[in-house]
Amino acid sequence: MDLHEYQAAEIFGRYGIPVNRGIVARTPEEARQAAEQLGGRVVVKAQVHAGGRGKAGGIRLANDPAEAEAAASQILGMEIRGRTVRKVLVAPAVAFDREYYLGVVLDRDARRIVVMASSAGGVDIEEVARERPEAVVREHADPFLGFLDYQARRLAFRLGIEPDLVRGFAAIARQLYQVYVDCDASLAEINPLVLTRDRTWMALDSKMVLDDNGLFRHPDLADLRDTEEEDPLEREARLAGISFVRLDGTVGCIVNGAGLSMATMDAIKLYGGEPANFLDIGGGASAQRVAAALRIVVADPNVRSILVNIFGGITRGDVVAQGLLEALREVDVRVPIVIRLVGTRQEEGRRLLEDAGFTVVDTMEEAAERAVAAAKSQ
Amino acid sequence: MDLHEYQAAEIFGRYGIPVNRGIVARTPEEARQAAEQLGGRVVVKAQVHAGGRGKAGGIRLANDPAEAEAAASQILGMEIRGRTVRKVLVAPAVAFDREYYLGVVLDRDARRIVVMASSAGGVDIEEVARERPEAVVREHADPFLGFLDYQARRLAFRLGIEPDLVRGFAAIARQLYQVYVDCDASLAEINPLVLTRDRTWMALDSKMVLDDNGLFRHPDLADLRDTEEEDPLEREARLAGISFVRLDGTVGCIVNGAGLSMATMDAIKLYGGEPANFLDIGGGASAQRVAAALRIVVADPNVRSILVNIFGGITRGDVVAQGLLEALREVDVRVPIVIRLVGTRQEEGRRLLEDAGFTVVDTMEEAAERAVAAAKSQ
Amino acid sequence: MAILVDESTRLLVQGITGREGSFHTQQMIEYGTRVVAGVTPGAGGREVHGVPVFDTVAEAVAATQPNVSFVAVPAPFAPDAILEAADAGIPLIVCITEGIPVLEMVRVYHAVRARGVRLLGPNCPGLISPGKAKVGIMPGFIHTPGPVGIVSRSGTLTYEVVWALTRAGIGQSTAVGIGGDPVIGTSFVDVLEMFQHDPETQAIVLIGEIGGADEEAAAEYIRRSVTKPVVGFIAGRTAPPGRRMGHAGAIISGGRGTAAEKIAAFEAAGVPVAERPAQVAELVRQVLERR
Amino acid sequence: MAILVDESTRLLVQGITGREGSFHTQQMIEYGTRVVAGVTPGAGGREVHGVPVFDTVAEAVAATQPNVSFVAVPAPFAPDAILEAADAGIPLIVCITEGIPVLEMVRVYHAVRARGVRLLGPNCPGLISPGKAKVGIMPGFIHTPGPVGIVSRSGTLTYEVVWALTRAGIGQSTAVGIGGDPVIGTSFVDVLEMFQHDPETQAIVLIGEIGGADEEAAAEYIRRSVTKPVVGFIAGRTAPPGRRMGHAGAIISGGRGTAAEKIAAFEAAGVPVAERPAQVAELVRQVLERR
Repeated sequence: MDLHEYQAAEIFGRYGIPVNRGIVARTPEEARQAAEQLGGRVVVKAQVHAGGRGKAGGIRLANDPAEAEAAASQILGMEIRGRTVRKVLVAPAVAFDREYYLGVVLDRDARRIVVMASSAGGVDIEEVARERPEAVVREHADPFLGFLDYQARRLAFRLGIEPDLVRGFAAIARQLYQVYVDCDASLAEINPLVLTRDRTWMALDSKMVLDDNGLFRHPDLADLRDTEEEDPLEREARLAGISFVRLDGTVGCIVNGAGLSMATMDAIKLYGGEPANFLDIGGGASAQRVAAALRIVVADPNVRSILVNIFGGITRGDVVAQGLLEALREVDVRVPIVIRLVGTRQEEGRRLLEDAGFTVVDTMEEAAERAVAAAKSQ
Repeated sequence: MDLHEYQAAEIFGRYGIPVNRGIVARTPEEARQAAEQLGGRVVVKAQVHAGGRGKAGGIRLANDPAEAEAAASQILGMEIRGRTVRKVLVAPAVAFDREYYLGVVLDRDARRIVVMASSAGGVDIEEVARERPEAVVREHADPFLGFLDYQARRLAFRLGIEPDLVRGFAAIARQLYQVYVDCDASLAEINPLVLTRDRTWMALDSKMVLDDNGLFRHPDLADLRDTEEEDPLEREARLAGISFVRLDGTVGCIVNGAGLSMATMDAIKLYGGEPANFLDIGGGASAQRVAAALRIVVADPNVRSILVNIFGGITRGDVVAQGLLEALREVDVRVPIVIRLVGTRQEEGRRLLEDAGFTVVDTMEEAAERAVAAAKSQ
Repeated sequence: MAILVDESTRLLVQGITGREGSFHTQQMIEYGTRVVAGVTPGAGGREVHGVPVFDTVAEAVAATQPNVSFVAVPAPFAPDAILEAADAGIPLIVCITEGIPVLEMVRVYHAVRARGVRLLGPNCPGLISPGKAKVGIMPGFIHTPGPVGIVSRSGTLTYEVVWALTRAGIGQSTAVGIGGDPVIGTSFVDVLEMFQHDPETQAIVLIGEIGGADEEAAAEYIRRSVTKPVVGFIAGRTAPPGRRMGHAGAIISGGRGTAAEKIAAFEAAGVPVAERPAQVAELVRQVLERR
Repeated sequence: MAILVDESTRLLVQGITGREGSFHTQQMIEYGTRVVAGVTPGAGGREVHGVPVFDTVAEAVAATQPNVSFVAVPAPFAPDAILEAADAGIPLIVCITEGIPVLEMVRVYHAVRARGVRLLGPNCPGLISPGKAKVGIMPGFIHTPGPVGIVSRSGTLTYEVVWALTRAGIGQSTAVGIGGDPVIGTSFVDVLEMFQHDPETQAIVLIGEIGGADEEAAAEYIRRSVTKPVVGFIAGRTAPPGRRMGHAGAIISGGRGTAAEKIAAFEAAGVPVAERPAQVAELVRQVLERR
């Protein structure tokens, strides 16, 4: 789950990280008031779950409240990578000498948390890591002892930070690590971490992504979800326990299992079609889940045909078929459906579906081929 | 550092342990008011850093406020193992069915924290452990993962606690472990932990000892020290960074190093004397430390002679001697002093001391023999 | 022979009184797995499908000497259950639980390794040595004994491949689902090494997906240390970067972990990669015939 | 030969710019120890007594290849310093710091062991192989090379015994102060094992004190595995139970850890126990003559 910059900054601040405190505004008028309250020059920043907001014009400097209001009216309502900006953060403009990057993330290969830092802050760190790997320094936290003080200092020394600034930098690195661990984050990032003109450290932009699996033990963090910004279909899917990603194609997919879902999408592409979505209903195949999945898929106006691919496995084929029929009765589906079903007693299941007038096929490949053909003939 | 029962109970309560909350009273009148406030039967318990307060009559039941006042007037001012009772805890009397023991301590041999529990609560657990070792169950916490839920449950199952009570017992065990770790304790103990008549768990007595070495990172806990109850000489020693234990003999000891101090005491005994104290001035032998040590030792009216045993080691003998002379000028010492000094340039040191009229000997054994003889001849 | 589980498997089920635990216990018994004990705290003394239930793993171990544990307890309690089994010295732990916070798994992964114990999963379908033992949630009927070892990050996709093999008359030695979470106990490389040393396994199928670099590490390992033929499949050729595809692991980030990279790595290691699950069976037949 | 430190020792001093670190660096250099580097964060580039100072242990290791580290930093920072040295792969770490919270040492003890590194201390005087190298705070002049290995929980009491030996014309192979804290990196048994295998050591002196059960464990180990003669000394015969005698470790609790128990254990293992420190020299002479 993504957090907004202002939410991440609030949490970082609680851990002692010096953040550039700002005020959230939902209207140009509120932005003007915020700028008045802060005084001086401000930055107005789009609060939206999409990268590249800077390049998209979502960050503007304002010299006075009137400019802040104008900036906010330009940013609010803007579309950035398909997301509508509904909030801006108004924060003091900070004069600084240097920009650093500081981030905490899981290193899957090492099965350890890694703290990364770079003196090339303020830019895309993945690009820096690719092009000048030596510009990014890393320390792996011990799985049991955590991220130790000497490691935090070593990051600073390796970046050439002056002795009098090392302690402050190391403290922030350790605080960011602690935020990451305490919140079950999958990313905690300060970019840029700046050295201001008066030689103090300040986090100018804060970013945090949470591990969805950890939310059950952080109800306070779960409450930070911005349901307003969430795609309504993705929201429905989430609440139904379905993994759903909307794509651009015309063949809607309903599959059980993430790997099989991806393989199904690949098969659609292989037979010349384009998947309209990734959709994994998870283990089992209950009628309610399938019905929810159908509702989500048919809500996409681009969908021209639907491929249902259920590898029932232990669940009896006739039970899965009955669930499917129940769901199909419940949802008004106006595009052709191709069903592929495997499970114990799958023949009984096929018969039930065919008797109800549905196309049932034996293999995933055949299903993909037919669904693509159906989408093209629509 | 020992905490009082009421202090430990307050901390345990913060961790969610159900403690029997009481009120501290310093006068019989306050005890009566506390009993009125609580209502019903109460227990009045001496708050003193000494074991065996029950046997000493430091715990009394009272049926009403008047009885509580009477009990408090009997307990306050009482001497228990050399300590004067200055406070009592007035707490509700709790009816219970069973008494358990629950404690957390360091197992030195395993270099791990161990959580111990027994169904023989309310009595001296060390006695239980000696006489019926099978009645005490133990779980070692993992040094990195801590005390796990399954271990807490296993303690409960091994004590034969019924399934519906296991979760509550396990929760208290884990909370007690957490108190121990978070506070740098060397002992955290609930004895007894009772199962009340209405089948809930309650800590009836709370005990906690803190690791002195950990106090620097817990200023709030360091403030809990009861300086009122502390022996004034032990207090002076503590503030001067001196390890001091008052004993019953007549030969005062001033030594650098704990092992050498004990060996010096042993030597005094071997030559027929009795040490008046254990006293370790620590590494080095600064004039201030030695002066403080002298003040502490001469303040004991039982002291008939003083043995100063300094193995200066790296510190030059003449420097140690000058420090000693400085200290001896500062403190009015009216009993004979035998000095033994070893260090680089020890001859120069000896000469300085002898010139000032002090008895200086070569070996520890000789020093002990002389100091014992001096004490006996006084 | 087979790897990890076979006729000598003595299975403990943790969470045996739960819905999942009870259902799969029955399924595993029906398949022929010897389930010797179950654990549910507070349910000690009961029986589930004829299997005795204990309060703690230590008691279950003392009474029934299991050598594999199947962990089917909800995510908030699963790390504790895994560690309980590891501390009791059970050498193989199979955890099907999904939704365990990844930072919990970082600690558990290293703790389990330090104890010299093998963990499979979490969030995995388990494993099966057809005709010998099933310790997992996969449908037994799609499998048949034979010479092909299978290792996969996926659940139903593995069934798809197994089903294709079985229908093509090609049996399996052991099929291992390692799980799709970012931090899992057993990697592709671990399982490849076991298959390489298993005399019964004559060919290996590796089913990967986008995200992470485990497939690349597997390809490197195959190039260096695997002499048996390997056939690969990678799901997610068409997945767009930056979006998470169901599995916590299945995400392409920073241009790393794409299907194209993984396929290239396999091909560089001499591993043919199927375009469709069904094609795996054809490729396996070819490599087996070539031997 | 000797144990742990000798002419091949290349010493790193952590906290070299501090009062203690700087003083003892000078003392150790004067004794002849090869001090190759120091570490103080932020002091990189400086020199202390001619020794180059680095910001991090990793840098010091890369530049000067030390094989022993001497940790002389204050208690709040000492655990971090020990772990920094351990993570940098320095095989022997000697920590003289006193006042480290014991629960910190529980974690550090196990972390250091897991890294295969030996820690001596904390709160110990260090160790010396007379005439070869001194890595500690003991006065060098009281020592002389010879055949007696010494291991002790104490500081000045050890000097007392060494001084008695030296004056009696008996030299030492290595004198090791393991420290008096409740949790220390190296135990009596560890050092006894090393002396047993050191060809130069012909007799061993073990100086214990009340509290804990390390002396009892040592006696048991001697009985089983030490063929060289051992002489013991136990401080605290007259200490009353329940009171802490300076060292965090020196406390008799629950009737365990008394001097009487420890002396009995030694005598049962055939180890003569001296009544006075000076008597140790006499007993050592006897056991050496008997050989």
